[in-house]
Amino acid sequence: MFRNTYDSDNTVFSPQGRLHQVEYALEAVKQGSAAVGLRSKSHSVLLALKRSAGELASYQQKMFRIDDHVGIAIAGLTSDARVLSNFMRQQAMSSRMIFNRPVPVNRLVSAMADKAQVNTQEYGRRPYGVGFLVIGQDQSGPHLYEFSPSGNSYEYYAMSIGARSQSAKTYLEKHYESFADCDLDELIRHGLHALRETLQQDKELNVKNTSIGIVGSASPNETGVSPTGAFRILEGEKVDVFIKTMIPKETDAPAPTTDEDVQMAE
Amino acid sequence: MTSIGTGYDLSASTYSPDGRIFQVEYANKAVENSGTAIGLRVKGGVVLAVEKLVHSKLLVPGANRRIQTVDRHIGMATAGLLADGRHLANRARDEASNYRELYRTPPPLKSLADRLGLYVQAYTLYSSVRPFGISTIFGAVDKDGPSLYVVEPSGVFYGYHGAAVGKGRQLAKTELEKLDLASISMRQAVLDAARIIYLVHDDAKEKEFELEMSWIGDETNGLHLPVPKDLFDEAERKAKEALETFE
Amino acid sequence: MDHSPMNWGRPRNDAVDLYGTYPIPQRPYNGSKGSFSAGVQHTQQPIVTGTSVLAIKYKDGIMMAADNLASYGSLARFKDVQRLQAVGDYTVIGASGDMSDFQYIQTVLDELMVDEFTAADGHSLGPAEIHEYLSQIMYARRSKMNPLWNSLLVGGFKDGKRFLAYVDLLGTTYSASTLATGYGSYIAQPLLRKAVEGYEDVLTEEEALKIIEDSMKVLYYRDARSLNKYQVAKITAAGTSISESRSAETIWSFAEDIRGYGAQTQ
Amino acid sequence: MDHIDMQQLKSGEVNLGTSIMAVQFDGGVVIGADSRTTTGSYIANRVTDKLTHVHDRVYCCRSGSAADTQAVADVVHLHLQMYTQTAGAPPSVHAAAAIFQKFCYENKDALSAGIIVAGWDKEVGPSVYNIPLGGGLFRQPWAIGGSGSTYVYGYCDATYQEGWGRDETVNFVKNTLALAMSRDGSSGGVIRMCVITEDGVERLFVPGDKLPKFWEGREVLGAGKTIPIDSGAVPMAVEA
Amino acid sequence: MSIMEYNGGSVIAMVGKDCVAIASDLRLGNQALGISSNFQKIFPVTDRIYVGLPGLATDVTTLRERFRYRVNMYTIKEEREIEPETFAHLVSSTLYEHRFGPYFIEPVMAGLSKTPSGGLKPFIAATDLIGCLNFAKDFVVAGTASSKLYGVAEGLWEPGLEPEDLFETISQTILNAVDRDAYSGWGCIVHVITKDKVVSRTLKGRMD
Amino acid sequence: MASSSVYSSPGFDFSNQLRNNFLSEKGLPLPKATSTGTTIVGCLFEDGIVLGADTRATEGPIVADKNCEKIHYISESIRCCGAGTAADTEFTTALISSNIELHALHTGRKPRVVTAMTMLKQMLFQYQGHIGAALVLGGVDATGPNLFTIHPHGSTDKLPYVTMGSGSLAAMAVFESSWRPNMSRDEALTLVKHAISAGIFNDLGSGSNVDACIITATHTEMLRNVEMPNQRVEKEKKYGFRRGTTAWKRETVKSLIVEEEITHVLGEAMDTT
Repeated sequence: MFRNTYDSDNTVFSPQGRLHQVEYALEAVKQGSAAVGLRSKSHSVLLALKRSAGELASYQQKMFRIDDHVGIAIAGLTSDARVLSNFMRQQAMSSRMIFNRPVPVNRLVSAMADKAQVNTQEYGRRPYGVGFLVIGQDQSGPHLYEFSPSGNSYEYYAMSIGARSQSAKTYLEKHYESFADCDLDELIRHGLHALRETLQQDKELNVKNTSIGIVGSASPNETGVSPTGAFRILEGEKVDVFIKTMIPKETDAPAPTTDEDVQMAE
Repeated sequence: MTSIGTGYDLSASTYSPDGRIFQVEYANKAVENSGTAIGLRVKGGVVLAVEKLVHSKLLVPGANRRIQTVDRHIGMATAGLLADGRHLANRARDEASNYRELYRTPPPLKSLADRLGLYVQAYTLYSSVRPFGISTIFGAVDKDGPSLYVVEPSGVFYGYHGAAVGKGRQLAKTELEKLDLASISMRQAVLDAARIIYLVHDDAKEKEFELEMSWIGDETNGLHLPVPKDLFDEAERKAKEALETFE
Repeated sequence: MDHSPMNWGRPRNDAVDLYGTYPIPQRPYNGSKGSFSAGVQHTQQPIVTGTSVLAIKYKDGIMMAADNLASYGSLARFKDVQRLQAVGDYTVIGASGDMSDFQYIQTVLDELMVDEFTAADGHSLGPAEIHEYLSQIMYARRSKMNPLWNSLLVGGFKDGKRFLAYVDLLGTTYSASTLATGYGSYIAQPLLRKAVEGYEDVLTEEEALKIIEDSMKVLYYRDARSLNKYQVAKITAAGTSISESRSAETIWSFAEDIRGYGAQTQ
Repeated sequence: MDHIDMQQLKSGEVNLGTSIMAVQFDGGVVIGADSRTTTGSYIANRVTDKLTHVHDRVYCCRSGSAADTQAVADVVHLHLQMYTQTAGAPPSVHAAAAIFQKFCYENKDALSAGIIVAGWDKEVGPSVYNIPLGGGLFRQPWAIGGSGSTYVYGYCDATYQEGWGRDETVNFVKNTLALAMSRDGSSGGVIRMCVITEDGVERLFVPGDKLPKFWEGREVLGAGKTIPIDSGAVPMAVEA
Repeated sequence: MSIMEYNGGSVIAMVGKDCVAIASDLRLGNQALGISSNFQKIFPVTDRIYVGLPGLATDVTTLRERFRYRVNMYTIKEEREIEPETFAHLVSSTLYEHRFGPYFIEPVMAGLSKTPSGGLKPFIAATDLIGCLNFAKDFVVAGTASSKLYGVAEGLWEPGLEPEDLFETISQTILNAVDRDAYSGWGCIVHVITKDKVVSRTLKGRMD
Repeated sequence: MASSSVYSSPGFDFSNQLRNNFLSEKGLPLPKATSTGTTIVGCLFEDGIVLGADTRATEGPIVADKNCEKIHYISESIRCCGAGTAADTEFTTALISSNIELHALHTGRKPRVVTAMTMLKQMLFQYQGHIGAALVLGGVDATGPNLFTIHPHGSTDKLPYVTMGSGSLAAMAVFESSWRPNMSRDEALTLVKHAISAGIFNDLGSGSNVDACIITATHTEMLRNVEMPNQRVEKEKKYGFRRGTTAWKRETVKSLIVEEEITHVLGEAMDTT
């Protein structure tokens, strides 16, 4: 087998101008279980699939709270994620300390991306092996960002990362235009549908393996949410009510209501 | 690709027998894979424009900028690795702020380009780092009027009246050369910039793209700002029309 | 130099500069004071100083005023100093105390505003954030026993809300509908309180200007470090504006017939 | 607030920071003073009369501690009345100045008084005497005193000429005091002047808003001149 | 430390309905060291006038003698008993004579004064150490516990107290105030002066 | 003892000074005297003079007297407001008042304000500021209304409107913005009330009520507590203790009733013939 000599460290460009180490790091993200994020005019939500190492092991944590207004879902190396989420928390706290303002979400993500970029350019380091979906709300409304080990960050209407995320992406691309006007429950249902796409054949979403992260005002199915709609993670029984709203897969995914209207008009 | 496999191309700190530094050349390849960015230095100001390739339709339009602001009066557009572009932008801001703090005056672009050239060049010297995979167009209006510089991965920088980097740079340069840059207005330059970006975009090969433009000059009170929406829409419409007549 | 009238009828203290001649005859000694006084000597008092700054809330926003004098002890040294400074689109700060420290604060804030501008993401710092930032700077410096020798007023208008607050060399912060620094807090504050408190939401711009003009006039009458040349800043929904220099009309006619200090009549 | 400590000496609180001046001319003298009295930087009196009558044709200008100079002036006033009664004739300016000097010199440790004595007498006509802090006595064609005077020595040296008439002298005094008042924070308010001649004493008054104007620094312009920033940044799109 | 705290001690006087009360603690200290728990600070001037002299113990003795001397001289010369108002001014001017070398005493006076109609009117007064008179209508305090006495008395005093109620109020005021003052305490004494008698009671107080 | 006569030689007695200096050298600072932080003012109006004062006396940080009087009597138509060390203002004005009375008896004329002013300034100057009295002296005499301030060192000012004390800046601000020549009596009184109120509400050394005094050529009107903006709210409940609450050890009762036993001596009445 041809051994690629340009992939052993991250200070080397390939003759095509590519950085193989960075590309391999992106593969590490794909090893992680999937996470889905999507956004409406009023809310951003994260949904993630938790894995368990076995019957006796607990489910790994997929979501972290960064600040009242920001939360993340991760895919890839959890230990790298902990380092970066600590960094994000520090940034968020320092903004609150110095300006008494919640840090703008884009700046938080950019700061982390800039930190990650250094690891793609200097010898003796490796790129982070984790990808984030970051949701948050600030002066300019709710947001969803993807952060990746390459040091890039993008803002999306909807996105998924992790294993088999392409299937979820396909679902999201099909429906994303309707997300803007969804209420929170609809948004979560879309998210669950997308997340379901990433499952292996025999698996399904249940209260144990599903996490939901939300920023924005409370759904009728939630209790104890702060009036500001701070970031919260729903797990266990709290997820049940949302899972129950899912439309079984055997039937075709529900067409958006607007489409139904059109059909009726036809 | 004669260099491949010779072993002289694995580090920026290694010359090939014929005196080349292949890593820098490879870095240029990263630039060439990227969407085109152009800069126009015209009467009373500078216009920057980029062809932003859209890799997913889930992206929020307008949110993921490739043109960045360095100081009130300085903007930059990069072609190449996006993350490297952000790195250089941060460095540029630090340099600008450093200049400002010492001299209490807005930094002239020449000084800034000079400092950034040195910075980028340092990344071509050592095996412990790789060169920047970006070419950067800097535009500013400073005490000497409008100015435009390009910093290459090798660390060299040149001043231009019109500059283009990235995938479509050759065609863009040809188009730029047709313009009487010294005498056209900023508004006209915006129209031309939009037209050129639309022209160089290869519909057949490429994905979707998004036009992004900014300007600095009399029209903006000397600030680097995005081109206002009405003018932007007009430029985009005219660019599309021109494309049809061109074909 | 102890100008506090609270100290009237106080014991004579020869360390006090009775004639207000400081800093001409003595200068702060910053050299070593013997072998056991090693360590850094910091500024012990302001040198080139500005006197009061006034600020009030009114119906449409905030109005502030400060004169154009920078004194050097009792010498009226610079008569064209602007002590009100716009910071961004929503905020004006006014400074009394040491002018070199104020200039430093201005450059720090300018750097901050450049940082905000270059982020170009639609997020901007409002008066509350700038005030918080200033208080952190002031407190950090006083904790190093090297304070920035100023009292600052921060006035602003953002998102339909007025903001007015004070921060001084110790990092003390305070908010009220009328604020004054330096001599203004003794002389102008009683007038401002009477005229403004309870009327913050009904005072028109003309009325507010009249109150400010009256107070500046009285300050000119009674503060030996003031100048009858001042600027007025206005911060409203329309943004910030700082007027050109103006003068108050003063009354002296009653003085013409005064003769001597007692029995003298000619 | 602190407490009153009864054991220590009290501060010499009221202070005539002051710009004072006297100039002689052919037929008389012009004396002048600002009107500011300060305690620290508080203006305790903005319309003080620092031109003190000690006899019909002899006045003094007071600078230093208000209490000390008033006390000295009162005592001298008493002495000159006594003199007039016993001698049957008005005292000379020199005699008045000499009494001032005696008190100032003999109590130099207790007093803080800088006094200019000026007036007209039959013997020598107009004359100006300066009694600065230590209690010396100096006759001068023109004298300035007080904290504001340090700013205008150059102006006086450059401007004063012998042989002026009344109006030029008044103008000189007015301009000098205005210059001193504009630079010295301890001086200010109005200008009071007296023209003392054989015929009488004429009081002149320049209100605080009608003082001669000189260069006062460049005009300070409004914020319109500074570049507003951040006006064009477009917030990120939120809606779909 | 202030000189007033050298020996310690506090006094309070209150007005009631046709009566007045004056109370003091009984401690004599030498700074932190307690010397005596039976140190008299309140002295009768006439039958119906009492004066309390908190402050430096040596000056307590000196002033007490000085006042006695001056009151006696007054009585002899005027051939009548001194009235409380007059006595207050006597105290005041005696202290002010020493304006530039004061006694370290802040006297408190309580008494009943004769009205022109032959009745009796409650009177209390206090001065600072240089004789500035303070005529109050409710209560006056002095001594090391004065700041505490002000607070407690401000809360407990009310107008129109009968002699027995006045006793309770002044007793509770001084007991509670001196409990929080290290330089006063060790028992208290209260004198309630009414038209026809003076009741003096020694209170049980903390002895620490 | 220094003097053995009730009528001891007038003036101050310095006999304790040696001892007190020794004590303060030992590090025992002197206690505070009562001071009147004070806002006092005076202003001219068309018929005379209005004086004003607050009524707070302080002792360090403690309010020693909530309703003291700071407008002192000098003569029927001359009054003097005092700020500074309370005892000093009290005794100085009392002394001058007495001397003015003697002077008036001596000359047989109504005393003049300048006379009182001169006496005060000479006394204060003599004591070189040690007597901490800052005064506002006002009155109407044969020469018309006169208003002076006298500083503790003995300097004086003659002005149409004056303020003194720690609240003087607040009060002066009111005067400077509203005073006019030839005001009516009511206007002047209102202005004085405003000036004192500015001191009461803005200066910690001043507080409680407003006293005013209006002096005209024919009449002097002392307006004690003319404004009472800081009246204490009445307590809703009583805190009286039940009788017997306080434990006591010993009681002595001294009866003031002189019991007379009248013994009628029986026998012949005195021969009064």
